[in-house]
Amino acid sequence: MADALAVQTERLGLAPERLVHMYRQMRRIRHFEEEVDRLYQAGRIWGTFHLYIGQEAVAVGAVEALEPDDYITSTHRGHGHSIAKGASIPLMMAELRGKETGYCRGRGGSMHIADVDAGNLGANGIVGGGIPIATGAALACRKMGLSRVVLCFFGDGAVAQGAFHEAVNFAAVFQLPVVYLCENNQYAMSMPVRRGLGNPDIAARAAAYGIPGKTVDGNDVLAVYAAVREAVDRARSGGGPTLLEARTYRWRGHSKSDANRYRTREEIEAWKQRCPIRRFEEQLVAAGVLSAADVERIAQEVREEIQAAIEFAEQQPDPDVSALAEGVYA
Amino acid sequence: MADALAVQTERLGLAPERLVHMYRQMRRIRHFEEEVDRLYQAGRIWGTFHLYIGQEAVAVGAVEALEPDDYITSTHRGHGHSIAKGASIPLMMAELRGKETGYCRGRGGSMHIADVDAGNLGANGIVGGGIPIATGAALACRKMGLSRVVLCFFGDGAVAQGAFHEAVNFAAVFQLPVVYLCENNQYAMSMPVRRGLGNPDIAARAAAYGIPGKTVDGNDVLAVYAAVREAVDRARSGGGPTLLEARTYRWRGHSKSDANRYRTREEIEAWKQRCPIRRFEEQLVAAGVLSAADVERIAQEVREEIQAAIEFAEQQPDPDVSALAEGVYA
Amino acid sequence: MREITYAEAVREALAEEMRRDPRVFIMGEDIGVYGGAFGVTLGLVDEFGPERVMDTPLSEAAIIGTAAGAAVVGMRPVAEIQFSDFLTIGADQLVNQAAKMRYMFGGKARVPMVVRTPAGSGTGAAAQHSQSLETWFMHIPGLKVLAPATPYDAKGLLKSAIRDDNPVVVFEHKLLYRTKGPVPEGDYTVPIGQAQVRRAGTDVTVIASSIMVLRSLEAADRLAEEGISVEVIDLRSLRPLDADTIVASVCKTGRAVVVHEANKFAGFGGEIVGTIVESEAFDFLDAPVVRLGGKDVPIPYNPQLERAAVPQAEDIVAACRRLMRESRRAAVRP
Amino acid sequence: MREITYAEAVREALAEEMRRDPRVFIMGEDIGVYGGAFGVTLGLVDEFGPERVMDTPLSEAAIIGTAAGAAVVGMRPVAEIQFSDFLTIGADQLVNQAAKMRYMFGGKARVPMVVRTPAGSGTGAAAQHSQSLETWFMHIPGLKVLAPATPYDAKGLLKSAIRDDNPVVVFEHKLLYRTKGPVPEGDYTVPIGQAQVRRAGTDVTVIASSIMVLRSLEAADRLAEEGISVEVIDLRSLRPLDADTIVASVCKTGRAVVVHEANKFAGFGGEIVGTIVESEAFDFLDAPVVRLGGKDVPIPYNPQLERAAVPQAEDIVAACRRLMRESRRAAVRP
Ligand SMILES: Cc1ncc(C[n+]2csc(CCOP(=O)(O)OP(=O)(O)O)c2C)c(N)n1
Ligand SMILES: Cc1ncc(C[n+]2csc(CCOP(=O)(O)OP(=O)(O)O)c2C)c(N)n1
Ligand SMILES: [Mg+2]
Ligand SMILES: [Mg+2]
Repeated sequence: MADALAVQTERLGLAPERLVHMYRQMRRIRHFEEEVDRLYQAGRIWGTFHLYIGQEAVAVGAVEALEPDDYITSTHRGHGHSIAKGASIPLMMAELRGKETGYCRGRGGSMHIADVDAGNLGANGIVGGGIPIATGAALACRKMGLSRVVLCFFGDGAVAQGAFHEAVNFAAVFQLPVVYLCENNQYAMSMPVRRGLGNPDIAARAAAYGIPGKTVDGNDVLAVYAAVREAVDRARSGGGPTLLEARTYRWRGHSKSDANRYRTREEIEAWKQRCPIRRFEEQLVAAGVLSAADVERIAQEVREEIQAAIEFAEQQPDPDVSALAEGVYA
Repeated sequence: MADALAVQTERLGLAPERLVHMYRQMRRIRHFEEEVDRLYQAGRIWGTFHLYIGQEAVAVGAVEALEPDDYITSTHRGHGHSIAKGASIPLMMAELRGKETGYCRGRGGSMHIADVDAGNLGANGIVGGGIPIATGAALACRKMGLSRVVLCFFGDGAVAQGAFHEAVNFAAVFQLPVVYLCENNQYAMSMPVRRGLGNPDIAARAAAYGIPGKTVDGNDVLAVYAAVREAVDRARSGGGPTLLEARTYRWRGHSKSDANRYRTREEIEAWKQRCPIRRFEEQLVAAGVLSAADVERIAQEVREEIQAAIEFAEQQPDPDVSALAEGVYA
Repeated sequence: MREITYAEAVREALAEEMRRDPRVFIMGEDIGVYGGAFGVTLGLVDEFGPERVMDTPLSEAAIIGTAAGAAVVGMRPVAEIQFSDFLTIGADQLVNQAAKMRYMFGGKARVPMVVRTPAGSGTGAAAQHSQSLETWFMHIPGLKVLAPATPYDAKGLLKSAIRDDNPVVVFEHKLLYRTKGPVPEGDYTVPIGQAQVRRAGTDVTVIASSIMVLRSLEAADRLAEEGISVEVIDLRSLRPLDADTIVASVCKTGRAVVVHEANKFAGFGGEIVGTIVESEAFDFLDAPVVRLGGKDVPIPYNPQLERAAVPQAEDIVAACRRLMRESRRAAVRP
Repeated sequence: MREITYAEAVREALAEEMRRDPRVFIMGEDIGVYGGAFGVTLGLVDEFGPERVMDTPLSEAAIIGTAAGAAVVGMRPVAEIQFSDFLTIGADQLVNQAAKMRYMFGGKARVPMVVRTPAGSGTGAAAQHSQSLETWFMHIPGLKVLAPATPYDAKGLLKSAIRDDNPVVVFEHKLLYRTKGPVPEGDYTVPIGQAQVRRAGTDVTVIASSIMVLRSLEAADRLAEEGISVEVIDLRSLRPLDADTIVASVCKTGRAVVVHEANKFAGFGGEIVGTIVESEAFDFLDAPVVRLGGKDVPIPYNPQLERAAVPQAEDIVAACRRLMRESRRAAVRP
């Protein structure tokens, strides 16, 4: 391995296999999202969804810092979080197609994909809505004597929500094992961070709650891993919550209804130059962790995997309308 | 005047008459509250109320820094704010007695005393509930081209509310002419600040919103005046909002239901030693602004004024039950 | 008369009122250059600028609360809540502050504000973006609640709401935004508190609002072919409610179906049944009043399930048919 | 059987459930040493300590949301919202998160949480501390809503709520806390979803809940002296609602009065009228069903006004008398 990366991953305790796994995860997310968009254009997915393209390093770097039985809460832009947390892509695809065998039996769709048993407490259609949930899960982990940690994803827009404020203060007061990870992708829908927040430095808000805060390059998967790892270790060892801000960018429109009137082509292009996947790939190739052939093979495997998932979803049954009312009450 | 005070008041541009006025206002508040408590014990006031005793320097010092047509929003502990803002004590007393001629025609009671035309946008039964209202009033002042400023009172407990967070960020984003004045009286009901807030330094939260913040001795009426004056001037001249924290103490129980289980007699006594009224009185007497005789005269006048208000209220008519539904809609 | 969409009608009302009254301004998330999640405010910022078409931070409690604060000191804000489901976040400010301020202050304050918000299901946005919460706000004294069904009313009622001195909540069904209808250019208003008979009939009265008016009219067409004559009432204003129009119609037909998308259970359909039963119409009822409403489920994502979760034209047809059958039984009531 | 107060009964339920199940804990503002605004939790922190009797920051959204988060991963939180009016602040977390999580996730999550909250008027606390918002939460699929009227039910229903795997909202009327009644020591539960006939009668059925049950019984006593026999139904559980008990009673009496403190307009009384009208009881109605509820005003401070704003025993008496008169008219219905 070329020195730079070697030293860094050595320090992080990341073996080459894990680096390759992280790279593959990023590609799986990217390709999944591209296919979702294609299926939508083709009229085979309906409703709404929010693509994660451009932010892959955040979900993958962050979740890689968790133990398998740790929890996450996700957002409306949650496909990447689910995949990073180990979700089955066929079951996600089935859910987006509204199928009975999807993660939510077709009841939830893109904004509600969850797998509580696997530690994914759910995407959320309410901006900031998952922050109190994550905080409560952390409270429960402590009460149950589990050494689990909760990783809470949310966007820069959520920072303006009262729920963010109430929940982070709550976690600070009780020193709960939760890591708040804000994905600052520069915009809340059309609202740029500099206009939506009185202080655009989101991590700086940690001081208001008396907890540690840190900003990290959200397009650098290893930097995200390192920062989250540090926060997770602190949380697990009783050190309480941390507020992290990962600076990244959303390549696509906010959702299908977005005409991108609020930002320039140049800005988008500039960020695409900083593609988190290409960047990591170049590091890995330069370091000899991956060969050009490996890269092509992985790309091919990912394409095939997602193609298979699409076909799987296609063949799944729709929910039976007579079962409409199932699952409201336990 | 003895030098210290002279220099200070000179700098603040406070003529002796104003100092005396401020002193009288503090006494009026103190005595009003003592009488309200007595009337409640005597079964002549019902419902609930929250006494301002011990915090008089905050309301008086802060409101003194306003122009007459500036606005305030108040809280559940609002008697002092209303009196400082120039409310009629007879009409307040009539309201507490639930009379038709009270400020709210007997519909509101202690927690809703308001006088919109006189710039008091109302006490509020919802902790933090007045913070967005104050922010909106400031927005309107700017839109209407008025050079008015809004002074927003709230307690340390309100700082944990989502409404505080959303509204302060909103004001910071639009640089609105509002001064947020947190009366940190050490407790939110039974919750001490150090346990209710992740970071007990409330003024430090200003940084999270990119606005100026400052802590002041809430038992020093001139210090409060100076801090609020600075913030009001900044707001009026387009400098945007400020978050101030005035450290003070509530002498009485939170409300009538309070057995003071959460704090010690010693703590209460220690704070009583720092009585804001006695302290100011001593300054004024030492400085020769007031003589012992003046002090006694003022005390006497205040007693008489409040006695008269009690008698006035006693004679006022109750609302006519047939008018129950009046005033719901404009 | 020229035809425009419901969304265009709302936009026109906003523009005309802002031109007419400098105190009127609109505020909300992404209503500026983005034009709003449903494009309703598209282009308004170009004419009125960012001070009167304010993109706010992502803070529903602050949006509603600052609107109330601005209103009480003399402005006339029109706040947009991007989806009505998010009213739950600003509920304290709307219900405990805006709605009650005037009464709590002894009738001495005015809170002339409007909250516009897209509501309802049918877009595959699932449980947190598809609710119909009109009943909640109808239940709160101090608020007025509107649910226009046509482009004409969308413009005329919104203008009335903006000129009203009280907090008014306007529910705009997402599926209506693209519907077209005749809308006069320039100024006119539709009075708050008046229902409208959209179709006259003699056998059954169908009482509906918002999207359900369209479905009721469709049902009425189908039923006409079977010789069942349906009168369709569009409530338009949910609070205040126009009891007279409802009662007069039911006295005439002797049969009533109440239909809304909001959950049937504890929904405002019950208020309408109660109003009918308490009125002289009770003595003219030839059959029980039937309520149709949302099923007891959060709105699901899958389109077939989503469709099944709320009343459709065929449900209204079936209810009217059943009512015609049942009323024969009613004749032999003990 | 020994008699204790409603507040003591609630406390006993909390203590027994915490002893029984280590997953149960209570959280809220000032519920520890202070004992809660109404003294309900007084002393519990001494036995269970601050980890199981958690004084929380002043943050209703966080209280409800963290309870939901703790529940979904396996705890059984009982959150107290100091006054039910403040549910408006946590409404998103209760309605969009806790209530919908299970369904949105395909029936694969459980949210076993309880929200206890003091409700209603009569204490002079005015408009922001006196509301009755049961209807709001009854309207939300995924929630259960209880309103116990007696100390016995306060304990038994709360235990059922704590053992239920769904979010349950329990409304406790402030004026009930000091009322006394027989309550068994130790464990027992009252099933959710079952109304109870508190007094049998033959002329009129009065359907009530919470404080209105007491006022209905008082009214029934007075009416008995006039020879009017009143059957009083205590709903106890508002969602699910026990339609069978209501319908059976109305089939027997042919007359019904529905009474709640919540605002009459768009209140849950309409649901009950609708339920009666849709049932076989419709054919047995000798007179229109009467609804009594809060007047269309925020709760005022002045005690006379406050009293006049919600139904009192004399209003129930008057309604029953009117019904007896009217039903004679009903006999000659066209
Ligand atoms: C409480 C709430 N308000 C508004 C919306 C509508 N909405 C959905 S996503 C979004 C922007 C969120 O921005 P951010 O938190 O930065 O996440 P991003 O979309 O950038 O990933 C908005 C306004 C919502 N879903 N919830
Ligand atoms: C939103 C809300 N939650 C809870 C309450 C009940 N309550 C009334 S005052 C109070 C404490 C407020 O503390 P603080 O803001 O510090 O004001 P203080 O009473 O100390 O003046 C509480 C919990 C309320 N009125 N509103
Ligand atoms: Mg963003
Ligand atoms: Mg305090």
